Amino acid sequence: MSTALNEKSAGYQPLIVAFCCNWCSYAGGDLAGTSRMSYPANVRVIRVPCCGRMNPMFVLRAFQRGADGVLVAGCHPGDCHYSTGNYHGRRRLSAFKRLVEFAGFEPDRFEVRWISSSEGDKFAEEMEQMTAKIKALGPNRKMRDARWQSVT
Amino acid sequence: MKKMIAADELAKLWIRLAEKSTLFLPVQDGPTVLYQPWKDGAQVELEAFNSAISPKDIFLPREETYLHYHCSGQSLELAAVEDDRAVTAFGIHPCDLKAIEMLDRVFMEQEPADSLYQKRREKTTVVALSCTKPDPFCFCGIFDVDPLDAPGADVMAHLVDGYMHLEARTEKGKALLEEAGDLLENSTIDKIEREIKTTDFGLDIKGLPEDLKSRFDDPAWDELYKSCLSCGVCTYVCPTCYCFDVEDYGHDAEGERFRCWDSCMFGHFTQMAGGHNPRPSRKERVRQRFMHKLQYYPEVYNEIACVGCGRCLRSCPVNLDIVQAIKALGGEKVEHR
Amino acid sequence: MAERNLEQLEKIREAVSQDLLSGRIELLLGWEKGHYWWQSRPLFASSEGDLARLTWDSFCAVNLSRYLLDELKDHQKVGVLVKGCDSRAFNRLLQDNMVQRDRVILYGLPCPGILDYNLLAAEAGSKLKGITEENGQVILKTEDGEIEVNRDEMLMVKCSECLYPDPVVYDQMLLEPLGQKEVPERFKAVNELEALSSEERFAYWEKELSRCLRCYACRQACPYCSCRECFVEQENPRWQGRAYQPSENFLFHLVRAYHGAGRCIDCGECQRACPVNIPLQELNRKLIKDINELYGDYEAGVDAEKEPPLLTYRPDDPAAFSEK
Amino acid sequence: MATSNKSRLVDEMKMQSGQDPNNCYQCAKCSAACPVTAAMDLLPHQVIRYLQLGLEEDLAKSKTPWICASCFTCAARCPRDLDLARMMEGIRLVMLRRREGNKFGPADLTPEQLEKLPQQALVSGFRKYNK
Amino acid sequence: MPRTGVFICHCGTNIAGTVDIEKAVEASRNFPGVVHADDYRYLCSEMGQDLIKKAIEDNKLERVVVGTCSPRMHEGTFRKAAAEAGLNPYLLEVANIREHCSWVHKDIEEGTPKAIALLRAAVAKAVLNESLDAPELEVEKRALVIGGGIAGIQAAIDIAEAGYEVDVVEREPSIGGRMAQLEKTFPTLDCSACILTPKMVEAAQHPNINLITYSEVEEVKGFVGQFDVKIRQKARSVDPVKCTGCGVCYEKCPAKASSEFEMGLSKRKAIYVPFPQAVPNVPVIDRDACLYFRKGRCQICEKECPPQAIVYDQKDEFIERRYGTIIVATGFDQMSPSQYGEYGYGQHPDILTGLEFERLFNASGPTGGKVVRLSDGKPPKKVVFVQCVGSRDKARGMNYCSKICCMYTAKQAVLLKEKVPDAKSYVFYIDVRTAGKGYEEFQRRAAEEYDVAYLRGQVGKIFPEGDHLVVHGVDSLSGKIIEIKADMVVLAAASIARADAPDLGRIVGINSDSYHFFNEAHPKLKPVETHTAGIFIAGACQAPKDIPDTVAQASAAAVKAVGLLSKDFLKGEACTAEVNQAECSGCMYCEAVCPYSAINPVEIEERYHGGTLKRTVAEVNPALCQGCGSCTVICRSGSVNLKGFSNEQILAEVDAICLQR
Repeated sequence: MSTALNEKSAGYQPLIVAFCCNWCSYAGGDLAGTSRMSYPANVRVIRVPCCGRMNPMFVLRAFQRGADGVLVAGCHPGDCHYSTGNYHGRRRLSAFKRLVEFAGFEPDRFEVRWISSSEGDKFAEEMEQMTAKIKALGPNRKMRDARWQSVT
Repeated sequence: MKKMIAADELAKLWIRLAEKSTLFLPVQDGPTVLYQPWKDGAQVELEAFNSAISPKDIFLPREETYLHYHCSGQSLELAAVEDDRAVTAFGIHPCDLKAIEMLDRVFMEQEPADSLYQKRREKTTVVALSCTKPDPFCFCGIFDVDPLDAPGADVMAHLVDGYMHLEARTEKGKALLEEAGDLLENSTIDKIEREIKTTDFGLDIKGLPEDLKSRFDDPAWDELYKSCLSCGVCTYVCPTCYCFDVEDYGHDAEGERFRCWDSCMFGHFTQMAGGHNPRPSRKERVRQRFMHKLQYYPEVYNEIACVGCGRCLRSCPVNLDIVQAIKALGGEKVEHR
Repeated sequence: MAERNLEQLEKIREAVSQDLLSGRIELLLGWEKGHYWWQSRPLFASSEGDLARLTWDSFCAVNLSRYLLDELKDHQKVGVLVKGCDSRAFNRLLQDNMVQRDRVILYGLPCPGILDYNLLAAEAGSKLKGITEENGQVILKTEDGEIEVNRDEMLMVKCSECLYPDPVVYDQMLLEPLGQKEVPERFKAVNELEALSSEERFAYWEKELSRCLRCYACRQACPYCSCRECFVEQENPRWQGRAYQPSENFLFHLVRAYHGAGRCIDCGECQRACPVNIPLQELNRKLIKDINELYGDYEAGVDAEKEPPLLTYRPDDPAAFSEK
Repeated sequence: MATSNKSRLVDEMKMQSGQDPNNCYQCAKCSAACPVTAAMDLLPHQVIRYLQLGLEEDLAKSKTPWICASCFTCAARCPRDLDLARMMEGIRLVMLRRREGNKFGPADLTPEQLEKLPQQALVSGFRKYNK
Repeated sequence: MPRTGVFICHCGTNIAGTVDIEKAVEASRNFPGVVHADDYRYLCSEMGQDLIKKAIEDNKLERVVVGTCSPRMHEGTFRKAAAEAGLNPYLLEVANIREHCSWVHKDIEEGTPKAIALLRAAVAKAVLNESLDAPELEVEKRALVIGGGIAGIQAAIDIAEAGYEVDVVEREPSIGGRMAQLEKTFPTLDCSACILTPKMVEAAQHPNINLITYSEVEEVKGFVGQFDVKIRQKARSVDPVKCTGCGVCYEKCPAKASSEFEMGLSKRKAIYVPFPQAVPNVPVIDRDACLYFRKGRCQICEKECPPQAIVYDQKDEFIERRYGTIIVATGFDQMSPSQYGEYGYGQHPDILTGLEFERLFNASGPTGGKVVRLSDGKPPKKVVFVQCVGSRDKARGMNYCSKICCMYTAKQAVLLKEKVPDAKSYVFYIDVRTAGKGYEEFQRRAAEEYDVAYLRGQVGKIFPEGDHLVVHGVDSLSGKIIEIKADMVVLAAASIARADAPDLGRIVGINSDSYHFFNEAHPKLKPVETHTAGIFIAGACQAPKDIPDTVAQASAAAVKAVGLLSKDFLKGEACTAEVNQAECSGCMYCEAVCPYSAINPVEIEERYHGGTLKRTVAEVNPALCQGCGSCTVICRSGSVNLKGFSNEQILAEVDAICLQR
C-alpha cells in the first residue's frame, strides 16, 4: 500500500480498473492472452455485458476505492452485440468524462476505448498506454477516500 | 481576571491559542461564514450574523469516527479512535452557547452520558462573544437570551472600540488567558453598555408547550407542512438539533464506525427494516420537528428548544421556519393575530 | 412599479379566483408574503380567503411545479402559477411521467427575474427599508435616502442567464409576454472554470464542496430529482456513504449533476436552496453546454415532445474520447 | 540488374513527396493516362517499379522524370491514391541536389532581378537548385 | 454469508507458470465466505470436474469460484458440473486468471498478486449471486427468407424440404434475382435460365414455400424463435388468383417505361412481367408509367384481360407473421462507372457494363440475342474489356476485389467469339484471379483457344472517333502504349452492396461493414450467422461471390435455420433486467433505451393515506430481455437491476479488486 502511494518513485505501481464489455473488449483481452501479448499487471478487468451497462457510479466507486485510472472498453460503434448499447454508452460516458474533467480530474484518469474481439494487440497496447499515462500522473489523490487506505 | 487586546493584534492571539489546541473561529468561507479550525490566513469574521451553521459542530461533529474493527478468521478486534487534543471555541454568541447548554442536558445529564460528546465538551474552552449588530432574523429576546452575556462561557469577550475585552469566568478560562498572558493587557472597562435591538416577530410563547400537549392532531399541521421540501437544511443549521446516525465504512475484513448528523426531515430517518415508516409523509415529519422544539423538549427540560438564532429563517429555501410554525400554532400576541 | 404590480396581482387574482370558485381547479399553487417584504413563500390556496394572501412581486423565487408531485395525489385538478422556469419544470415532470397534463391548469406569468435581497442590502449600505421598480431600475429606500441601481445587476444568480422569462407551456397567459432574453455570454462561469488547470479546478470544487452538509436541499428543490428513492439513501447497494469526506462529497455532487444530464432545465433552484452557497448550477450548466456541443442544441423543458439527448443517439455521434 | 532494398533515392523521394512506392500494385493506369508517354524512355508505372526495386542508377539515367509535365492526370486516375506527379517531382529534386553543388545563389542575381522576380519563384528556385 | 468454495486450475503450467498456486489457494482461504479452497492440474478435465462436484457435496458449498481460463472458454463446462452437483449453475463464477493474467504477465511476482485480486473479486461477486433460471422460449416453426434470388430460393427449398414452412419475400414482381439476368454461367457455360427456372418453379410449387413477391419487410420485432415481422405487399393492381398469365395485357398496353431487368437497355410496358420466365407469372402495373394512373384514361388492359384480373384500386397490404428464424439474402448491385470520366460510360451507347453486355446475349434481351452495337446494330469486331472498374480502387471506388469479374469477362469473351466468330477481344487486367474449380482452365481456354488478348495494364481514356471508340491503354509487361480502335467497350464494374442494405440491416437488427455488406458473426467459424441470434445471411449481401459459393452459403444458412426450427424451445437469457416496482417512479426512460422493446409500462395500485392510488411503473418481459443492461444505467434510482451483473455485484467486484493492490 505504502509503495503504491509513493508518488512517481520507481516502485510506484498504479491500479487500473478496466471495465470491458463481454462481447468485444473482454474477448479482445482474451485474444491478447491467447496471443501471449504482454501488458502491465496493473490492469484488472471487470466484465460487464455491454458498455451500455456502465454506470458512471462504478467509475467513481473505483476512484473512491483507490483506483488510479479507470478504462471503459466496448465494441466499436455499429458492432454492439445489443445493437445500441455502445451508442448510448458513448453519449453517457462522453458527458460523464467531461463532467469529471470539469471537476478537476486529469483527462487521462478516465478513458473510454473501442476494442473489438479481434483486436488483442490493441487491447494490450491500450493497457500499456493507460498504465504509462497513469504512472506519469502519479496516484489518484482527488477522489480516493482518505479512509480507504486505513482499511486495506 | 479581565484582560484586553487590540483588535488588530488578534491574529497573534489566534497563533498562540492554536499552538496547544484546535482553535475554532467564525471564518469567511466563500460567501459563507462557518466555524472552522483556524489556519494561517483564515479570514476571521467575529461580527458576522450569523454563521450559516451553528457551532454545535465543535461538540457534535457532523462526522466522528470512534472505532476501528478488524476481522480475521473467527476473531474480531475493536479499537477506539481517540483524539486528546484540546479545543478552543472562540467567538461563540450567547444564543449559540445557550443552545450548547441544551445539548449538554441531552448528552450529559442522561444516563449513561454520551462519552464522545462529554469528552469533547470537557476538553473545550469556550470563549463567548457578545453581540454587536444582530440581523433582522435574530429574535433571541423572546427566549431570555442576553446578547451581551453568556453565563456558561469560560471566557466572556466583548469587542469595544477597537479592543477585545476578555473576562475569565472559570478555571479553564483563566488558564487560557494566562497562556496568552504576554499578549494581553489589563482591561480598562468594567461593564459593557450597548443597546441591542432584536425583533420578536410578534410572538408570544407563554404556555405554548403546555398548550401543544393536546394538539398533536391539530388541523394547523395539515396546512403548515405543505411548503416543506423535506430537505434537512433547518435541522443541520439549527443549534439545538442533535440527531445522528451510525454507519460503518470499510469492507468485510476491516473498517471503521462513525456517527454523523441525521435529520428528522428525511423520509428515511424513521424507515424501519421491514419497510414500515411511522412518519411516512412530510406532515408527520414537520410536526415531529416543531413538536420536539416546542413541546417534547420543554416537557423534559422546561425550556423551548429554540434560542432565536434565526438560522432556519435565513436558510429555509421556502421560508418554512419556526416563527411561521409558532404563529400557525397560535403563539402570537393577541394584537398580531 | 408598485402600482403596476398591484394591477398585475389583481388580474392574476381575478383569473384564478374564478377558476377556484367554479371548481375548475381545487387548489391553486401561488406565493404569499413571508416575514419580510423581501420574502415570498409558497401559498396553497383552496378558498377565496386564501387568495387574499396571494402575492406577485420580484421575490417569488420558489419553483412551484415540484409541489404537484404530492398535491396531485390529494387533488384531482390543480392550478399553478408558472414563471418561465416553473413552466419548464412542469415540462420536465411531464416528460418524466410524474404529472398528468389534463389535471393541471397552468397560469403563465412572464418573469423579469427574481431580485437577490443580499445584493440589494449590500448596495444599500445602511438599513434597507423597501424598494420600488421603474424602467429596469430598482430604487432602494434606505435610512439615508434613495439609491437607484440597474435591475439586471440585482438578479439572483439563477436568473442571470435565464433565456426563457416567458412560460413555455401554459393554459392561460395572465400577463404580457416579455420575449426571449438575450444572454450575451452564456455559460460565463463555466467557461472561466474550464480555462483553469485541472489542479485549480479540483482545488476550487474541493473547497466549495467541503461546505456541503448533505442536507439535500438542492435535490429536494429540484424538478429533475423526482425519484421515489434517491441513490443517496439506498441501503442495497450502498452507493453513497454518509461521511463528510471529500470523496463522498464529489460522488454526491457529480452524480446529482449527472442525473440531470440532458434533463436539467437550468432553473437554479438547487443553488438557491443551498444553505452554504455552493455554486451547484455550474455543474449542471457544464453538462448542458457539453451536451449541446456534442449532441446538438437541446434546452430541457422547453419542448416536452423533444426527446432528451441521453435517451437517444445517432450512429455518427462524436465522443469526448478517442475513437481510434 | 542490381536491386537494392535500401535506396537513399527512394528514402529521400518518400520524404519529399510523402508517397510510398510500395503502395503501387502496377496496374499501369498512370501510363495509360499519361499524355506525354511518347517522349518517355520509361513509362510512369515503370518508374514506380524501379523505385520499388531500388534501381537508383537506372532511374538516374532515365529521362522520364524530366519529361513529366506535372499535369496530375496520373494522380487523378490512380486507384491506389498515389500521387505520381509528386513522386516525379521528388525524384527531380533529389537528382538536382545530388548532381553538384549550389547552382546559383542570391549573389548570382542582379538587384533588378531580385526586385522583379516574385518571392515565391526565388524561394522555390533556391530550394530546388541549392544544397 | 454463503459457504463458498474456490478452485484454482494450474492448466498444466499455463497458469502455474506465472501464478504461485499455493499462495493463491492460501489467500483464497482467508476471503470472507470461503470455507474451502483447492487446486488441480486441469480443472476442466473430468477428474477436475469431479473434484469440484465432490467438494460441493462434502462442504455443502453454496457458491463456487473457479480460477481458470476465460469464462468465454469454460464457464459453461463448470456451470454444468455445478448443476450436476445440485447447485444452480449461476451460483458459479469464473476468475479469468489465464487469458487476463498468467498469459499476459511476465513472472510469478506480477501474476500472483493479480490472480489473487481477480479471485477476490470473483468471490465478492459470487457471494451476491442468485439462482437464475433461463426462460424457455417457444420456437415458431416457420422461416422467413428475405430476397428471392438464387440464395433465397436455395435456402427456401432446403428449409422446405426439411419439413418447415418458409415465406420468401421478394421486392421485385418475380423471384430469380441477378441470376435470372445472366445468359450463361461460368465455367461450364450452362444456360443460366435452364438451371435457375426449374428451381424457381420448384420453389413456387413447394407446399411448404409461400412466395411473397413485390413486397418488402417493413418491421422486425421480437427475438430468436419469435420474430414478429411486418411485410408490405405492394399493390400489384392485378388479382393473382384470377390472372392466367396469358400476357394479353402487356401486349396491348400502350405505355412504356425503361426495363429494370434489361438494365435500361430496352423498354417494357406499364403493365409487365419483368422477364418471360417470371415466377409468379402475374404482371404488375407500374403506376408511375400507366396512362390510367397518370392521366385517368386508357384502361386497355382492363378491357382486354380475359379473366378480368385487373384491379386498379388495389391497395398496399400488410402481412404480419411470426417467424422462428430469418435468412437475409438480398444480393448485390453493380456500381455505375459513370464517375470514371475517362471511360466515357453513359456518353456512348457502345460502352457497356458487364451486366448490360450480358443481356445482349440473351434471346429475350434487348437485341433478341444478337450481339450488336447499340449505336448502329452492327456486330462488333473488336471488343475491349476493362477489368477492375471500381474494384481494388481505394481512391475512387471499392478497396476490395469483386471476385467474379475475371471469370465473367472470360466467359463473355468466349461467348462473343461464338456469336461473332470474327470478333477479337482484348482484356485489360491488373491480375487475373481464377480461384475456383475449373476456373483457371476456363480462362486459359479463352486466351488460348478463343484468341482473347490479355493485356496486363489499364486504360487511360476512351473516346469516340468516327465509328470507333479509341481505347488508350498500356501493356505494362512490354512497356508499350496500346491504342485500340474498338467497336465496343465492356466495363467490369464493381459489385457493391445494395444501396438500402443499411436500412434493412437496421430493420432486421444486423450490422454491416464499411462497404455496407452484412457482417457475419465470425469471418471463419460463423460465416452465415450474424451477431443477432436466429438471423442468418447468404449470398452476395455478405460479400461479392459467385453462384456456387452463393448456393453453398444458402444451404449452410438453411441448415442453421432448420437446426433452430427443429427445437421446440430455446433457452432464453437468464441474466435479464428486473424492476423494483416499489421504487420505480415510472418515468419509463428504460423503455426508451431498450433495444428489444422488452420494457413496458404497467399500472399498479399503492396504499396512500388509507386509500389506494394508481400509478405507472415499468415491467420487464424476461423473454424479450437480452440482458444488455442499458436500462439499469438510465434509471437514476437504480430501480432496474440486471440479474447476474447487478449493481451490488459490480460494486462488490470494484471494492474487492481495489483491495488487493
